[in-house]
Amino acid sequence: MMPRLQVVRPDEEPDDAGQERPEELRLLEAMLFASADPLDEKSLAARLPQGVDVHGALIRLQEEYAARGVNLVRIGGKWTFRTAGDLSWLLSKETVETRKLSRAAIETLAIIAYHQPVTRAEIEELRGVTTSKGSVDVLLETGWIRPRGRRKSPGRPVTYGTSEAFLSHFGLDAVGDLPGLEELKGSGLLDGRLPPGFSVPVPSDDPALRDDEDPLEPGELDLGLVPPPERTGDK
Amino acid sequence: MMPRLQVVRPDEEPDDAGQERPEELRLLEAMLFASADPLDEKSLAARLPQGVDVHGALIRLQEEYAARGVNLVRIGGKWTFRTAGDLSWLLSKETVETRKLSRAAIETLAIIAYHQPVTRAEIEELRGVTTSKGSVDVLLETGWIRPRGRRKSPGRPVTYGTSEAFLSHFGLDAVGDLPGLEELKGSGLLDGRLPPGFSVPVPSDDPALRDDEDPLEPGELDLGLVPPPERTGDK
Amino acid sequence: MTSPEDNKFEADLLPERAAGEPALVVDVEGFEGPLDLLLALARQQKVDLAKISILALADQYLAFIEEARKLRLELAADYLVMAAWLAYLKSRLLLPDADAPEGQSAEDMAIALALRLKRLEAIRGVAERLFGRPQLDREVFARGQPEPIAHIKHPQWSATLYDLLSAYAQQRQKTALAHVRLAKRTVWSLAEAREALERLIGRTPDWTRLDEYLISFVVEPSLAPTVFASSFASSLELVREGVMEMHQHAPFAPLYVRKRRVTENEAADSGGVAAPSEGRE
Repeated sequence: MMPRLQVVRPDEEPDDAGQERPEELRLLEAMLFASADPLDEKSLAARLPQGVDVHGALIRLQEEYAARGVNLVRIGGKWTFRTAGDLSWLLSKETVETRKLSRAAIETLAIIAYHQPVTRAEIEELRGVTTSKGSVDVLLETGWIRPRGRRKSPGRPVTYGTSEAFLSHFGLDAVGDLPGLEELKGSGLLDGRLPPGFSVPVPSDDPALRDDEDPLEPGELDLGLVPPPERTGDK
Repeated sequence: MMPRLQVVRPDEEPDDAGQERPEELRLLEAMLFASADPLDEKSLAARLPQGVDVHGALIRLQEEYAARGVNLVRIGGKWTFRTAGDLSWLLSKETVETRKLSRAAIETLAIIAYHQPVTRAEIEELRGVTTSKGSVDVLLETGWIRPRGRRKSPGRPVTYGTSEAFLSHFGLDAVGDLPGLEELKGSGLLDGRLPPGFSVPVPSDDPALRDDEDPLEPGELDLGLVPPPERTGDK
Repeated sequence: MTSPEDNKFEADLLPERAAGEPALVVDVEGFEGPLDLLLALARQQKVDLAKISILALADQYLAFIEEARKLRLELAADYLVMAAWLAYLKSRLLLPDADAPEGQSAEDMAIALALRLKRLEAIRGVAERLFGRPQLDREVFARGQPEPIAHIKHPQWSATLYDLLSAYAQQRQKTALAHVRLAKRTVWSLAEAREALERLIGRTPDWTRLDEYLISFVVEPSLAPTVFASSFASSLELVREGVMEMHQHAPFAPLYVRKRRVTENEAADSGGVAAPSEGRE
């Protein structure tokens, strides 16, 4: 005799397809769903008609829900519904909020881009104003700048340069594509009232350390200054 | 940002392709179980893979759960799981005794629900008493009613209507589903100012103001009368 | 135009009450106002509200009020207003108005009252049905342990290339015009040198070779002249202030420095001449 094919739905018992689902499963479902805390078998049994195999019913309910978006789990001997572990991503909402960089941060970024590798003292020198640590921190958070090394000079200050994320954000192929003196003048961004000898460097973000740079000690900037790796590199 | 969706469940035979429970049912289950508030189809769809028939999936889920201890219901156009209505005997013991509304408050609520938007003078006229102020305050505290606007009539009285919390409490999909509304409309008793047979106004909690309503001035009812926003206008 | 009933009613509105008698403000046995009372009386007639006799209802209401009055119950004003109105209506119904064309006819008033009663009865009916529905947290329940949605915010910084370039150009322009000093600064400032020397003499009380100490700063050979020059200038200043002592055996011999010690003869010397005897240079 050919075996009869049976359509098996997750909420149906294969052996007794036509049979009514026991009422205690409905009762357990409702109690476990509504309860503000996980429930133990004893308190569940107290609400159920006498003679019901509570443990057996819970195991069956657990099987029924095993493949669902919500699972019946036992925590510390008590039962409760929980979102399936593989769906936890559904329950988090990730939003992107656009923030505008402050004027000071943009100015600092511009100096770093053109004059890299550059230390904070040098940025201040070029800007003619004190650069707050905050500006550099914000720029590190954007992932657009990165600490490159340490200048071989008293105090061994950190040198900063731009990252790949900087290039991709500003749509640049290479940092050397930033407009030079003549282009800045031509576009009217710089006017003619410039002292003789005024120059705009041709920037380079070559990761190779310069002669006056020492490498950073490993891990020395991991104290929250440097954004986590997956953030710095992303677009 | 989103992990790849898993389509094949470990406990399913690939051959059963026809019987496979679609993954979106799991996702919907997880989201609807987890949320403290009903969710609308749009925000559910936003979390699902593109091209999923959200409404169809919800209807299927509703059918799957229809015989269970927990049902999928639509409240104010939004979806949520609720315990089955016939199991109140099992669960009501758990609840703290909710404050009982006075007869006056119950009547006032019904008038607001079926006649909204309605002013206090109109409520008083319907009830034949001039002491309903207390009832309106009590109802505002429950969060079931809300001031909508001001009637364009002498004295510019505040008009009241029901809130989403009202629909949620009474398990209604829309104000149009109020019990007995059809009979009431048929009898022409919804508006005593018009003789039966004329156009019958229908209650509406549509936040859009009617022609004879003006908006409330901002903050004018914020003196503790109005429940906090998360109660009245919760999502 | 008043009926005898009306007169009687108004005359008796203020029942005489003995001074010490307690006044009971009664909501007439729990009725929610006169309309509610009328509705209850109408139900006693056990007929459809549409067919009710307003005249009979008015009679019943007035009789009820009269009864309450006899019991010296203090009635809420609403009830008395309704009683007066009903008495008026009754008189109009009994005496068809020949010479009172103004306003509503008595029949219209009766129909309006019946409609009000019907509307109240209807709203009570639906209120009962509304509250007969399963209610949240009483008959039906939502998830007891909702799992909150975690909200993760990712900041995305915005800045355009134009912002960047104009920021660069503007500040370069500004500083270039403000102080035209283009040479790259490679000097060790006097302040820096002084700070380093103070740290040096603070660390050890003994004579220390200045150049050996300084060498630790001179990583970049090109910096050596400025470091030495600034340090030497600063040390002279420190000696002049009497903070430091300096010692040199011979011209071009190494310089030794140490923190200045207070000696007895100096304590006597009130002149404040800074350089001690062994501190030449």
